[in-house]
This record gives sequence, structure tokens and C-alpha cells, in this order.
Amino acid sequence: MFTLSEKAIDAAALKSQTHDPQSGGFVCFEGWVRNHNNGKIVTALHYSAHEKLALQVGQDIIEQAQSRFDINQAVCCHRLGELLIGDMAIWVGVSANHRRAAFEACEFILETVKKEVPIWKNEHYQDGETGWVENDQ
Amino acid sequence: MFTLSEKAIDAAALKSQTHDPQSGGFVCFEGWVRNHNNGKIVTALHYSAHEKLALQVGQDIIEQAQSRFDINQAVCCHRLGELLIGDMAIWVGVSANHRRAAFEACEFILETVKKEVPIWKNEHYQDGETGWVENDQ
Amino acid sequence: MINIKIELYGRLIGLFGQDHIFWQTQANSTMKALYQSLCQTHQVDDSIKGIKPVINDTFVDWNNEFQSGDVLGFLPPASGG
Amino acid sequence: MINIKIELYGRLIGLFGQDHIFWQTQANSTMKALYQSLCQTHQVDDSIKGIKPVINDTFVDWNNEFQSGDVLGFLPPASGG
Repeated sequence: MFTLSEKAIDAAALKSQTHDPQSGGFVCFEGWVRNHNNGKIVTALHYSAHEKLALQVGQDIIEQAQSRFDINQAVCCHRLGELLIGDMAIWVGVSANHRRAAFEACEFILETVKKEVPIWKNEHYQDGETGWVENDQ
Repeated sequence: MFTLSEKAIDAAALKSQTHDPQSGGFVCFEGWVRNHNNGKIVTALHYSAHEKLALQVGQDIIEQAQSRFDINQAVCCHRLGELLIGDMAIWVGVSANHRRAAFEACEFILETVKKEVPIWKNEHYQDGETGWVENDQ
Repeated sequence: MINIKIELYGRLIGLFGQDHIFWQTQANSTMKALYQSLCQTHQVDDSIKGIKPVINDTFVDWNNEFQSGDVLGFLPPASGG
Repeated sequence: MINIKIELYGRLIGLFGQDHIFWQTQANSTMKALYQSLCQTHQVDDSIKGIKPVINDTFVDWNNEFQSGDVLGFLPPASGG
């Protein structure tokens, strides 16, 4: 399942959605707000989204991962709103019978969400400026 | 750091060792005891180790990962003793400035630990038999 | 002339200085023509490259036409994660 | 003749039916010769393939010799994770 969260991401709750007795491996990725980007000191950032389309595109990516990889559960949550250094921006978790599929699906979901889900990052820098960041296409 | 644990692995405590403000990505792998292997129903399993060499080889793998990949923190813990279905057998966590290095280093540590650290798995099956399992070489 | 609402997202908010615009335009216009006249009016130098047009929360083609009362959106490349 | 302790790990415990053996053998024997005579005595059909010999908790070569009082170990392929 793909979700958006206006509050701090609850990784433990998301992880519990991926647990099942036949799964031997679980891979998760957490994206944290860094204190630097492109040589500038970042103090905070703000994520906004086209929420309806973000949920739709995000769910579609989860379903693509389910059909492309031999996995059991896949979950992704993206944070919206104001984030500070060290806050979690995205969580992706995948359980599978075997580890390779879990790694591959987790990375696929992460990369595709970054590229396709309509969410935008606005960084706040130490010098008072802000900047809209775009991912590499 | 590489550690062995006779008790349930405390993933939250291990993860906190990987957190730092310049890291933008965190990847972790958890290996869980599955209820099946090679067509047999598994009810429990037991991990034993040559503890001194396991710690030595494990720590060496962490250091190899640190020098091969552009990562910040790398932590791995392997469980020893009796485990039931769903219990965590291994935890690997890596933080890095960028996500690709975190994925690569996490998978490298996992694969190398499975292959080289002197730890052995004894599976208990539903039919009462037990079996020493060997990883693919 | 018809009335529409235009929603801007991501860096387009910075570029146009606002996140939505109420707009009057002629009927039977395409999304592409609308975006270009929007850029012209606001003296914004921008191409449609990488931008996805949306009508009423559905992705559409640049050649799609819109109707009175539609809510149009322009989505720049994503930068989540 | 010298006295040594031999430690067995993983599937070798199952194979030899015990996790350690106290053993008397002639001096100046190699790890390889010792392992082979151990297999012969216990009627175990096993090769050294994949097994790592250890003397006093240090990995050694199959041609290494051992001394009285040494603790020898034989480690089959790992199966952690």
C-alpha cells in the first residue's frame, strides 16, 4: 500500500504490515532529511503533493512491484509538510521469501516513486533562501 | 560493528547506531525464520557459531564494506541459539549520503556474512527430523 | 469566453508567484496553448518539457481541450523521496 | 604421542555424533592427516572440501602442524543469515 502522511512516519506500524510467516527476508529504505545538498546547508524542507494523483501513481507503483518481483508485501509512505534535519521523508518496506527479490523490489519502488509520484521538495537553506529541487530524470 | 546476540535482536537499538545528520539514506535487511525450506515445514531452528572467529570475520566484513562503498555507518548483528518462526536471525543496517551506496553495502554485508562468518543453522522440521543447512557456495 | 481554475505545483509555484490562477480564455483551446499564453502573460520563460498537464485530477495530453468550469493543473517533474 | 582437543562445528557435529573429541596422536602430524585419520576411525566418509582448519582459534593451512595441548577445530561451510 502507498500512503501519504502529514505527521512523522511511523516506521514500526508500516513494518508490521509486511510481516508474514512465509517471508524469509525484509528490506527497508528510509530517506532522511540531510543537512546539506548541492553544496548548500539545508535547515529544513517542505514537501507538497498533488495528493489525489500521488496516491494513485504511488499505488500503481506498488502493484507494478508486486507483479514484477517475487515478493509478499510491499509498503511505501511519503511524508508531506515541514520536515527538519533527520526527519524521515520516505519509508519503503518489502518482504519476500528470498532476499534478492526484496532488495530489488525495494529499490524499484524507491526509484520509481522519486521519479513519478507528484511530490515536490522545497529546501530551506541556512542563508534564508529556498529552492525547488528536481530529481534527476 | 558486527555483534552476536543470544537474545532477540533489538533492531531499534542497532538502527540508532547508524543515524547521523549527513546521511540521506538508510537501508536495512532483516532475515526472519521462515516456516518452510526446501519443501519441508520448519518449526524452529538453532544457530551455533565459532564465536571468536565469527566476531573477527564479521568485523572484517564491516570494514571491507566501509572501504569499498561511500557509506557512513554499517552495523550487523546475528542471532545465536534457538529461534522460532518469525524470529529475526540477522539484521544489517547501513546509512549513507546517497541511497545507491546504502543498498549496495547492505547487500554486500549480508551476502558476505552468510558465506564467510562461521555460523551454522540447524533446522527443526515438523516431522521431528533436524537438518544442518549449508548456504550455496 | 470561459472561466477555468489553474493549479500550479512545485517549482511552477515559484515561477508564477502563486499556486493557483483564475483565468478567462476562449473555448476550444488546448492545454498546450493555454500554458503558453499563461507563460506569456506572466512573462515567464518556460517550456512544456517535463511538465504534465492535468484536467480535473486526471493526466491528459497536451492536445486535450478543456471546458468551462474545469480545474486544470500543471505538474513539474517530481522531486519526492 | 601427544594429547589434543578437537572441536567440531555445524554439520560435522552431526557427522561425528559429538562436538568435541579428545585425541591422542603422533607428533608432527598435519591438520590434513589428522582430519583424515579422524574420519577413518569414526567411519565417516568426508573430504576436506569446504572445511576450514583452525588451531587455537586461528585459521590455518591444511599443511600446518600442531603441538601437544593445542585446540584444533574443523569448520564446515557457514550457513548463517
